[in-house]
Amino acid sequence: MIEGASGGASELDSVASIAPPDGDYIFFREPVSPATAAAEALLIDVDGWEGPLDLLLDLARRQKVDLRQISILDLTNQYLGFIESATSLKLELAADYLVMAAWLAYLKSALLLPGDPEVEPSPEELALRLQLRLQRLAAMREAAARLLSRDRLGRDVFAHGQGEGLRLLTKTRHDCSLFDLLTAYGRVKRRSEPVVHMVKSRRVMTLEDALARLSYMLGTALDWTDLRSFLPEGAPADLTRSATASTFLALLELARQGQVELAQEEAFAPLKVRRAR
Amino acid sequence: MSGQEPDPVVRAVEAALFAALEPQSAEDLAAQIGKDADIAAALEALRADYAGRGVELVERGGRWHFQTAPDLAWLLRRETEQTRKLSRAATETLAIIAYHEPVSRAEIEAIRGVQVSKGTIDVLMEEGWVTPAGRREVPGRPLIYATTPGFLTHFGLTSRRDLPGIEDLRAAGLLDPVDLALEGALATDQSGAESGNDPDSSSDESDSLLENSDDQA
Amino acid sequence: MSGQEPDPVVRAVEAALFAALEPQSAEDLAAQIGKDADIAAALEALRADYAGRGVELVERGGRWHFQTAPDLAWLLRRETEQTRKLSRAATETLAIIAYHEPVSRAEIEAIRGVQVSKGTIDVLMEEGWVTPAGRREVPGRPLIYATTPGFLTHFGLTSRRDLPGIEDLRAAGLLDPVDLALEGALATDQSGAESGNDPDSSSDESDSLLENSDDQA
Repeated sequence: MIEGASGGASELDSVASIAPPDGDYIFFREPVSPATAAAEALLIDVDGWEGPLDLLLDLARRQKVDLRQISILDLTNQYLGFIESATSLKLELAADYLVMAAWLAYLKSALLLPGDPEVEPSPEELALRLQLRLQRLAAMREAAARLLSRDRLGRDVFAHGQGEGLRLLTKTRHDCSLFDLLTAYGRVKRRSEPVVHMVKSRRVMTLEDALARLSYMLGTALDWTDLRSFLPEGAPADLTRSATASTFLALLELARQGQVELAQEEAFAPLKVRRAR
Repeated sequence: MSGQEPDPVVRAVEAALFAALEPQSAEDLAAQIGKDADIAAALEALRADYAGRGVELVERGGRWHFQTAPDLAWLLRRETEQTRKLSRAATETLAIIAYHEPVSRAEIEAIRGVQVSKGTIDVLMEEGWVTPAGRREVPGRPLIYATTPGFLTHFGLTSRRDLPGIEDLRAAGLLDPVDLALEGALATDQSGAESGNDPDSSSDESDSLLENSDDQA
Repeated sequence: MSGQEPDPVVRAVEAALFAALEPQSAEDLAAQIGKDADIAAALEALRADYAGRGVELVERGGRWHFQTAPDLAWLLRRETEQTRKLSRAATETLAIIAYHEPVSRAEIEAIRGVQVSKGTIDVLMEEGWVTPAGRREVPGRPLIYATTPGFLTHFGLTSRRDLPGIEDLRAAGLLDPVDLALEGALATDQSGAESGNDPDSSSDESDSLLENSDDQA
């Protein structure tokens, strides 16, 4: 591990002194001066990386090969070497760097040991996944650089400085027909007109009529008789309602006078009546 | 623009004037573009180039700037018209003003039975159908409103007397309460009873509305 | 400019675009100038007219504006009005949104390998380059982001197809998610995968990974 670390460091040393490729300047760390010890320089610049993937990509770039041809084992060695030297300098590393280190150490051992076909996913697949992620990050980095170097409005090209501005004023015309107007007036009148309620005269049976009628009819009803059989037969509905109310009141009056007896088996059951004995 | 390759100084002056936040003097331009450049010649060339186009290069007190050709000023403040149906509140308000004018807002509200917003009357005034017609000499001296000749023109009326009277409205079914219509159809004696009770039937045509509504109120 | 009398619609479009504070679409111009005008033809005529001059007419995402010629940037660059320097996180996030749009924050984070702070996307929205574009219909319904017409205007892109290298990236599968690319790579390398698993070749240039990736390439 120590050897791997120093090997990685020496390679870093040689690469760190070269200038970054054109256009990538703002994305990658400033080149480290050759006089500075590489490992130390890396540690000093640890804030310059945005997480382990970023550091891995930077290390991968130092292999100076196409990312598709990167040696994941070499990359793993470099990364572990960096972590090792950071630890030896007693620098605190963020947890995600250590997690990546543990994962890479596992990947490295898996790649070096004879493959177990039962293990899923295979180490090759894990390595390939890492490689694909690095490629994607690198592609977006490069795209960002190319995007930012375009002729940008307000920096390289300029819009009219004294535009007067366009004003599109929309004027609303309202439409209303005579019919709309009259309908509206009709609506208002309907709303404001006092409403007259007309109550039509209805045929009723007065309490007096009911008393007279009941007194007469009770003479024939010696046994329990349903109240309804005292109502006039074939009368219209409104007269029947009135007659029912009047007859009921008349019965109560007669019961009060002790002339009749009332019985009802349960609530809403037919009201029965018979002459008092 | 012209087919030939534009002069570099002309291009530079054109771009500088275009991007500038305020009009530039020849000295400003020389400081920006170069002391040796023939700024005056470039300005003249540009002025000639742009003459007659939608944009012109103009000099005001020794300072130069591009501006829209004066005859196209209408473009910068363009009005378009859109037609919208008059709202129910506005239509009712207009109808009340037409039948009862002159009326104050409080009176309109009393008739409508609903509040009338200032905006509603504003819309009617904007359309030129309604106008303030003095103040009512009562406490608070409220503004009163009346219809305009424009109102008559829009609705094809010769005078306010052309407005149908309340009997016409009733005959047209416009006064039939919608929710009672069914009941009216079922009760055969309904119409007879009503006509007998109708206090309006005896009053005269066009002004009857006003008087009747006053009576009822 | 040419000697002959300019076309009225061309003049109007020229004036409207000069005066406008924002890039205008053909529809905007038609609303301003008139529905019947041949705006498209006028725009093309103007583009040709101004080609090579100090000011050019450009189209960005269907909206048109005049701007200074790019080669005159040295002349016009203003020290006082520096465009805000974007952080690396913001720059990369913008690129990812532009090349992958629409994308959720989680998808951006998957590519960058680090968390994307709320502030990073806020900066891009504040510049008017990025806007929320609905939600992804997956569990959690994350917000997704896309670029705006203002993005195209600022970076001088006629459309998103103009994004530098986007066709190459798409062809290389670099805009596909890792899982999808992995599936494809494993499918094609099914046979060679076993033989590549040689521990001795690991330090070698031609290790297993290398061979696999060569096969894909």
